[in-house]
Amino acid sequence: MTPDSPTTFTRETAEGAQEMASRAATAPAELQREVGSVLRLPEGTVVDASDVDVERGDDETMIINMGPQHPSTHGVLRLMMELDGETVLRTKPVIGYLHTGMEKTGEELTFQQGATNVTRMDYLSPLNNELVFALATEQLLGIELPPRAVWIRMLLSELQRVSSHLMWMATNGMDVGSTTMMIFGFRERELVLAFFEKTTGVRMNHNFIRPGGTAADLPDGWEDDVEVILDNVAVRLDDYDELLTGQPIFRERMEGVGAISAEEALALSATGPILRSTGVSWDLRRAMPYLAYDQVDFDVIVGTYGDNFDRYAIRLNEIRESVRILRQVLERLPAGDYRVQDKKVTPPPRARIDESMEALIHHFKIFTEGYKVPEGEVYVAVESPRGELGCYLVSDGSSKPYRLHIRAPSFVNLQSLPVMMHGGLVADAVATISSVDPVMGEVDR
Amino acid sequence: MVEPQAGMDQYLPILILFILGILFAGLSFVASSLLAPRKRPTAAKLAPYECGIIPDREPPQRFPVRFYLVAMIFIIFDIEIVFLYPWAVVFRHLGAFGLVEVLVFAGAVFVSFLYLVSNGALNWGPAKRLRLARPQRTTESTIARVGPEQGPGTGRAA
Amino acid sequence: MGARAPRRRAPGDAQVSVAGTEVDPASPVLPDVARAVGADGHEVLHPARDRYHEVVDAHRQAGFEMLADLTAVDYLAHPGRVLPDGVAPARFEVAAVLLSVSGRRRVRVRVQVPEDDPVVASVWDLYRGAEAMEREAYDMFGIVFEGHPDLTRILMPEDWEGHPLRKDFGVGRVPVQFKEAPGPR
Amino acid sequence: MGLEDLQHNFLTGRIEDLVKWARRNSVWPVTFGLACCAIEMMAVGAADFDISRFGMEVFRASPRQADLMIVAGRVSQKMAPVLRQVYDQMMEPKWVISMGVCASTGGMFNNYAIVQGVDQIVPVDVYAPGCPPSPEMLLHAILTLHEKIRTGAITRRRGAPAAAPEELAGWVPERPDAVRLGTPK
Repeated sequence: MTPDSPTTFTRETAEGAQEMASRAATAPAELQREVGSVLRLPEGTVVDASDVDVERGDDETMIINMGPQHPSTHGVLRLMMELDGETVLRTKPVIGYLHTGMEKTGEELTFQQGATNVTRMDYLSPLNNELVFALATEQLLGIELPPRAVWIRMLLSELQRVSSHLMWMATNGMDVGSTTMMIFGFRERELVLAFFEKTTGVRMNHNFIRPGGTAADLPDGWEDDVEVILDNVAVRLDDYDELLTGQPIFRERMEGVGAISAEEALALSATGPILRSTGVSWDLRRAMPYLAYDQVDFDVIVGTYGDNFDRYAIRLNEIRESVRILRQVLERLPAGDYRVQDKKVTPPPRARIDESMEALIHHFKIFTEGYKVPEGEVYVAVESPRGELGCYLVSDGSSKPYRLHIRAPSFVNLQSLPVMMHGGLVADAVATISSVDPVMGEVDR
Repeated sequence: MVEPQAGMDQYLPILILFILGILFAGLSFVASSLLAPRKRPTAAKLAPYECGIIPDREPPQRFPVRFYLVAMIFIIFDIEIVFLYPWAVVFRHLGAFGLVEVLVFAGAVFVSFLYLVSNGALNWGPAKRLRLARPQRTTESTIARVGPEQGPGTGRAA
Repeated sequence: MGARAPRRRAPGDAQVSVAGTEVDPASPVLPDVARAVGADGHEVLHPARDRYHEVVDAHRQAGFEMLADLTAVDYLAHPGRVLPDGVAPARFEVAAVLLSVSGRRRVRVRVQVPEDDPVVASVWDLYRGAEAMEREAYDMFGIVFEGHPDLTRILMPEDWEGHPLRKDFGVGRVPVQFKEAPGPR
Repeated sequence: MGLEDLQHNFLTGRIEDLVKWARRNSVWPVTFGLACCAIEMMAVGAADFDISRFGMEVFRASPRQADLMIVAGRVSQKMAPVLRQVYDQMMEPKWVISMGVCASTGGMFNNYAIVQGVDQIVPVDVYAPGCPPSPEMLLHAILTLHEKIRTGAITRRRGAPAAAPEELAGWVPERPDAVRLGTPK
């Protein structure tokens, strides 16, 4: 090694125990767990180590890194894979390459500022993160929202689901080889982002849904903007269907690949499209309705075989369902004020500050020290495009959350990757990662 | 019929081509050493690229046999092409006989390819593949829509 | 030709009656386990540390198919939390959220973990999904889960000292240029 | 016509200008998308904000074929050595755009997990502000870089360490000894 070689670096990217060891170095029980052939032991049976085909010598297989910087791992996910030629035998995800300490930062910011931190976790659907943080805080505060605020939140979270699934269609098309789908998907997504920019001021990381309602009312003339989006997306979806579903290459890479059974999905706590693709119809919007989802008519899409094609079909039809929900929201969005009128929680409108001293005091108190949330702990979950997005919020009566834990659906869904990829090809691994749709921002928090 | 040039000079174009080849190869070496920025290759540049991870285990020596099978199939067709070149030079003289003769030759090589494929040389298929009964799945046929009336957990699709 | 696929054994008799009749998981009768109702209306259980594994297993038998979430909380700087009587507050607390898909219900199991020996039983053998969640709780709080197949760090680099989400671990703020920047140094 | 009205064209251009012109118009970025900024970088690559007008739509996955590294997103402590390794494996001439405030200064996450500014690891050429920078902002940063390539010195100013400008030499560590900052107590 030339003197210039950075010897200090060889040690630093190696993650020691977090990495996958070679077959000789792993215990048979551990090896069998990693091979994923036995997920949950029926009681009373003892598995002998020889049941797993461990006779492969170490030099026959190759352990490679589908590492943090890789075009098809949707962010900085590092998969260590043991390959026999092209077949994937074992997989071990190594994560943490985007760990931002958001839960520690969450304890630093007041409830008023909390949304800015939470919204950067799942950057494909930021409004859902803000929604779950706002719902948890409101449950602790015990305040009731005016109907307009509830329906505005539903409008925004459904639009966010459309944009997130369009993004998935784009990157999934790119991963499976259709760059046309990438361009199509982003073109439609720009429509939704333009509406978000008009309503919340920014394309992403909106900080718009806050505890106590929303930051501002919808801009006037928002109905025809949403109308344009819905007509456009509804028409384009048939183009995507036509472009991809009949394609023999697309079918070959998606059908029968990355299959998982209902018991395995439930055992691995997978939620969202992965659980629904196995036939279990579990959608929080239907099962445990929050906001006003029980007054809106929509279908839960359930797959049959639990493979990549099912998840593709589920996401494609979920966009159609979201469009259907949005049309109903368009007609029935009630008038009224868009945030709760409780002086202690929501700051007064800017104009009133000049007139009344009391409004100025409230404004000053909310934005400097923040409002006090009664002591307690609460777990609230909403259905984000990737699954159950939960927020476990513990408050100690002060104006800052004592503990903020976000149950990220991608973090849990990643555990089902090794089971899905086991025995497939490396090319199938790429399609399976894309069908799990992990967002590393919320995986690593 | 083109009158073949007499004697040695019919090989002149081949000689010129040969010299040009050597010149081009030599020139590209000289040019790259002259123009390329003077940089000592650092250890990082010499290390294999593994998605940003510094590899601490040396790459495996033995590769599975499937990769070599692909190479062998390539060699079969490569040799076939080599034989086509001289045939192409004189195929006008040979007329119909030349055509039949090359078709027979190509058929023979193709038979060996069929044997290889039937033996599974190109079959890299994943060990685990859910073979599905229904061939033509569409985005509508593979899903079920659970309306509000059915409770959750019961919507087992057909 | 292809690699011999290890025989895929159907993973055990499924506790889950995914299809068919809807199981109404009446909460299993557990004699001496303190119960409460959380601010979100979900039932909260406070088992002792040694009965934690048994309580979770009872719920799994009773039809709680999925472990939705498992996390830990460090109550070092907490002024004082409301606990049902008979539950001695300790520094750490592991909160597991169990979800019943067929019964549409959630239950939260909170178990106290003392500071001197932060060890609690792992529920990985009941719910395979707990593996990553417990690794994260170990990585962030240093709570050891007995029976966990490979309890290593998951988010932090391997050679990181300390457990970041503990209350006595500094935020690690780099002091910014302007003098009066808020927040502790 | 005299010498003075001879326009500047291919014949009269200096070799150095032609090389710089060629480099400027085909800068290939390496895919280094980390967090939210990566989504905006992809939006720049897509049809609406079309980066291929500048010959850059080819996002090379391997650093061997890339000239520009757009650090799009927050760089965590675990990712820092990986970033340095990918940067080292890129061929000269290479440039770095630090996209977003998280990459430039650690942004709103001033804590233990984020490297406070990517210029502690790799020498940065253009900083793009914004969180995330809107696609127009990133295009502006790219055009600034193009301008810098067109007018800058042909051999990278970091070619020979001696050539580094004085005021930057002391501050930007060309070869940081340990990339991973110690754990703040």
